Amino acid sequence: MPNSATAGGFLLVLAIVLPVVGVLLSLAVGGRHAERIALTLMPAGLVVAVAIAAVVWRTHNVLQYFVGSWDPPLGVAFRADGLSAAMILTTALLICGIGLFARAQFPSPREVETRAPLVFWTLLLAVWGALNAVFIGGDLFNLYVALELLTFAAVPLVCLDGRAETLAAALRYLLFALFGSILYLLGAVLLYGAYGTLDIVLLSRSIRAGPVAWAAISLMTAGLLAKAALYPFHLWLPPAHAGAPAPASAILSGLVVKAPFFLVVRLWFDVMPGLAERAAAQVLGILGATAILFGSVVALRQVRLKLLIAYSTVAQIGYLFLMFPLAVRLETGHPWSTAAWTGGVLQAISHAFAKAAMFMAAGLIAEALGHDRISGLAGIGRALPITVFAFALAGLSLMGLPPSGGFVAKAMLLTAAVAAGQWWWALVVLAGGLLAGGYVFLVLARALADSYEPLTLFATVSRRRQAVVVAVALCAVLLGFVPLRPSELLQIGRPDIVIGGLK
Amino acid sequence: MSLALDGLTILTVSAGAFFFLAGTVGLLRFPDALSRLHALTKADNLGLGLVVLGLLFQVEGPFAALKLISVWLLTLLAGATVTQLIARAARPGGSPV
Amino acid sequence: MAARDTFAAVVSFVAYGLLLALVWVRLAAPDVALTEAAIGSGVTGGLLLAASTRLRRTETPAAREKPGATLRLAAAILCTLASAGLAAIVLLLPEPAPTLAPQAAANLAATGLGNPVTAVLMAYRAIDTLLETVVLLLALVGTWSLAPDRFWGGSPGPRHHADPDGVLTFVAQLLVPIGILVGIHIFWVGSVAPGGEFQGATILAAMWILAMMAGLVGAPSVSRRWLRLVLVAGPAVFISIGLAGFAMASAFLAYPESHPKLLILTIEVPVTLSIATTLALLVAGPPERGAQQ
Amino acid sequence: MSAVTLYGLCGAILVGMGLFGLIVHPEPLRKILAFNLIGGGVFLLFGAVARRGAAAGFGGDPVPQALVITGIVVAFSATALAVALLLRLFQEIGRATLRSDG
Amino acid sequence: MAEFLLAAAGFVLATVAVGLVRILRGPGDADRIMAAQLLGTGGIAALLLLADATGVPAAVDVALILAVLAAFVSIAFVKGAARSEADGA
Repeated sequence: MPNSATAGGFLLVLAIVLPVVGVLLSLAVGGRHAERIALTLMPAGLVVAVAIAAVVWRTHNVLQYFVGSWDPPLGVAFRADGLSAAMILTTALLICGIGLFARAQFPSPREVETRAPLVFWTLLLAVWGALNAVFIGGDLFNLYVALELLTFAAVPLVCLDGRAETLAAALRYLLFALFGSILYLLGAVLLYGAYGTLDIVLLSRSIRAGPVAWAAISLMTAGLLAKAALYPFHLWLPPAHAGAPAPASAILSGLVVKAPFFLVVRLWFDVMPGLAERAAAQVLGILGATAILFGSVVALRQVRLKLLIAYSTVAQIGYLFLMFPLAVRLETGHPWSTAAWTGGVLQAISHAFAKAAMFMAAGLIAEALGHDRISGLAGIGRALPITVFAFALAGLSLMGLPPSGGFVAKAMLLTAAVAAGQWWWALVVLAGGLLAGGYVFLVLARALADSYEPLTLFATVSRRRQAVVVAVALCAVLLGFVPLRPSELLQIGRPDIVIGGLK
Repeated sequence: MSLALDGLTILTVSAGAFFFLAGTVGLLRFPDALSRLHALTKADNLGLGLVVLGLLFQVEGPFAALKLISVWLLTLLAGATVTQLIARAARPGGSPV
Repeated sequence: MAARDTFAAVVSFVAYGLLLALVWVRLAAPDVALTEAAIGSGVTGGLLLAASTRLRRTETPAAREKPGATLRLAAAILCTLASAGLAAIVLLLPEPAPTLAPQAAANLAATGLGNPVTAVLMAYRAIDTLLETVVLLLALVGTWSLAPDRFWGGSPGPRHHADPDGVLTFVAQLLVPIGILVGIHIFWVGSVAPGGEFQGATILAAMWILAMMAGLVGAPSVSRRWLRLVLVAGPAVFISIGLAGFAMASAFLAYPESHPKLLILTIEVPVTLSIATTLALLVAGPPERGAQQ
Repeated sequence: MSAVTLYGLCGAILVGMGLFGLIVHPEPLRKILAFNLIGGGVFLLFGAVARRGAAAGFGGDPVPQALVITGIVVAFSATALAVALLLRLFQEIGRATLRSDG
Repeated sequence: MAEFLLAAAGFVLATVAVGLVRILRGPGDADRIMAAQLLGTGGIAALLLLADATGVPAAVDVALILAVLAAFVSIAFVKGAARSEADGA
């Protein structure tokens, strides 16, 4: 990794500052303009994201910036490798999609400021800034602040409607998230105590295997798992993600839970490359496998559509953690360790698009029907064909069927599992795919069935919103058509230990 | 001179510490809330007052002395308020005591 | 039993914060001691005390959810092990301890500050502080978002009426001006001695809440333009000067060599006001009254 | 064993106590308190780390000290948001519990 | 002199810390608040003594903050209790 700031590093500052400026502006000028501010900033933020990805791609190097020109360890560095760039780009695309979708749900009030639009648009930008801060943070404490920023932006989105059950869900989410952050902080404190720096690159150079490092990494990983809702820390997720308004669910399920996962990847592969214990990686894999099976089975038994999708998130998060037993420390540089790593990350990205599309589709269905009971979906396929089509497209990716990003991701995990001789993970991937097929078809079969009574729609759903949902779902599918290029981008800045296999 | 001042400090600070001891004993031994309240506020305010007085023999400069004295006065004020408000809340019909 | 337990726990927590403040003095960290006394013990204590007295009647039913003896024992064993493990790690920390103190000292002159902790907060790691002011603001947006729609544009908390002869009014009238002076003092010495914006702002916030509770001033409506401007002024000035660093100095949040201290003070004054306002409104809670009342 | 290590050990014990409170107490307010207890323990540990790093004429390493200040402020805002949520929940349903069927 | 002041600080702190029993055992809320108040005053005294004994003048500022906020905390408690009654009504 480079030792100094690189050209174009200011883009990283913009990735955080732009959304934050939007938050401040929205608060200052009031809720009547919050929507306009958010929509104006979206293209700008997208341009910054594309620019970051382009610079990383062109230079084939890590983009780096030292804030205030203070070099680490005294100062704080921002860094974007290929993985960061991919996540930033995913986030920017999704935020824009969700923003366009949410316009009808949180319209600007004409005369006086109202609560929900101000809060939603402000927090949408805040989530964006916080996610970017997580993706480019090069300092463990700065990342702690970024995680808290994300928590405070995400929790109020859960209870925007103010119903008692969503308030309880938000409180539970907050408590889990705080518990997670404090464990993370404890780990960071131990690392500072042992090595005198919080900078990821400097730490990776000086860290040594031993009880202090293991304790620190375990604590941080445990805290991040609580935030990522990996089984058995999943309890808070379904009520929170299912209770939130559809655009908020899309943000939470698609993006917010990916931030702690991203940091686990950073910790295991960047902070302590080659140091992770295979046994610990197996534990993560087992938790992931349990999450896949448990989440999918529970999803099958749900009565409400949004809860089904939320439990599906619990299951799909499990896939992310299958990469650890397959990519960690297999006699360094086996090709399949790279495949597993890439598969895990691709799963995070494709799930982001698929799940966001699914929640938005479910939101449109619930708006049209006035409820989201799965048993009452009959006839909706005829009333909202585009929406149900988007739901099916997203389902494709969740099941891991071609053509979709989910397919490529799961195929890579599968190949890696077989090649590494750890065939049991392959069984889990396949079983999870079948179960996901089960719950997606359950919904589609209902939705496409003819209703006995003529369907009365509560509200009409605009074509534009449906188109946005289809576009987001298509992103998940398109990821399956360009499998090589993105995975190449992902490898930029990887330590040799992982990419060694490609050489 | 300095020795005499040190002696005065030791004397007054010791007396202050004694009052804190008395306050604690009162808090633990007195039978009901209101008598505990009376004992306590006198003891701890006196205790702190004596400690401040003792430290005044050691300070350099009027600003530091002013700070010490204002700490004491502020604590007195806080103590008096709390006593008043708690005594009111402790009356029957107030919040449970 | 349970309600009493909770109240006792909250009061113990206030005492705990107080003892921690003393410990921080012993650990040669007076800046942290000031923060702990102001926020950890003072404002958090007040917030939790008020909440626990409001919630006390509700807690008996919750107590029935208490886990059984076996689970408690298991939890106790687990937590003892966690403590023991952590203690072992503490004993294993390397000797001599790694430290950034020499680097912080070497660069202190470049910041024009005398207090190294302030230099870390305002220069070396200014991005943390900037993001933290945004964290506070988001917590406030989150708190406000809990208001029922009909109260949006209203004011937080119940209306407090000033009783001209009351103890509370008397105390508030006496204490608030003194407290404001103390707050400004703590803020002002921060550049050269222990103290600074967070500690000073907390005291200012506490004084504002005190004045509101005593009915001396009304709680502001959350839609007031001036209030919004004060809330965002700190982070906004911080970012502006940070961005100016691109032009005037070498990087975002870098200060020009000629007069770094002046710029840091220019940031600190609005940041202190913003933090004080945010903290006070966080304690006051979501709007609970309509705009017209 | 030096006094500094002793404070570090206190931090470790506080973390354990807070963890216990978080697990066994069903009341949300107790959980919020427990979170603050753990936070205090973590900060104390960091304080011990800072004190061990005394050098260059400073009584402690100023970097962790500054981070603790940031941490305390963040912990306060978390507490305030959690308390506001809890009070709002209480207003809505007349009790304060997290129990649900989920 | 420093040793004496340090010892006095320890003594005062230890004494008022015994009052923690009242915080935990009560029986009434008023007792708990009083015990906290005693602890606060004792803590302030200990801080002032420490400031002189260890040559950390900022400890006086810590004491000053505690003194200013002591009244604040108690008033928050009383106001919360009044609010609780209003909720019940």
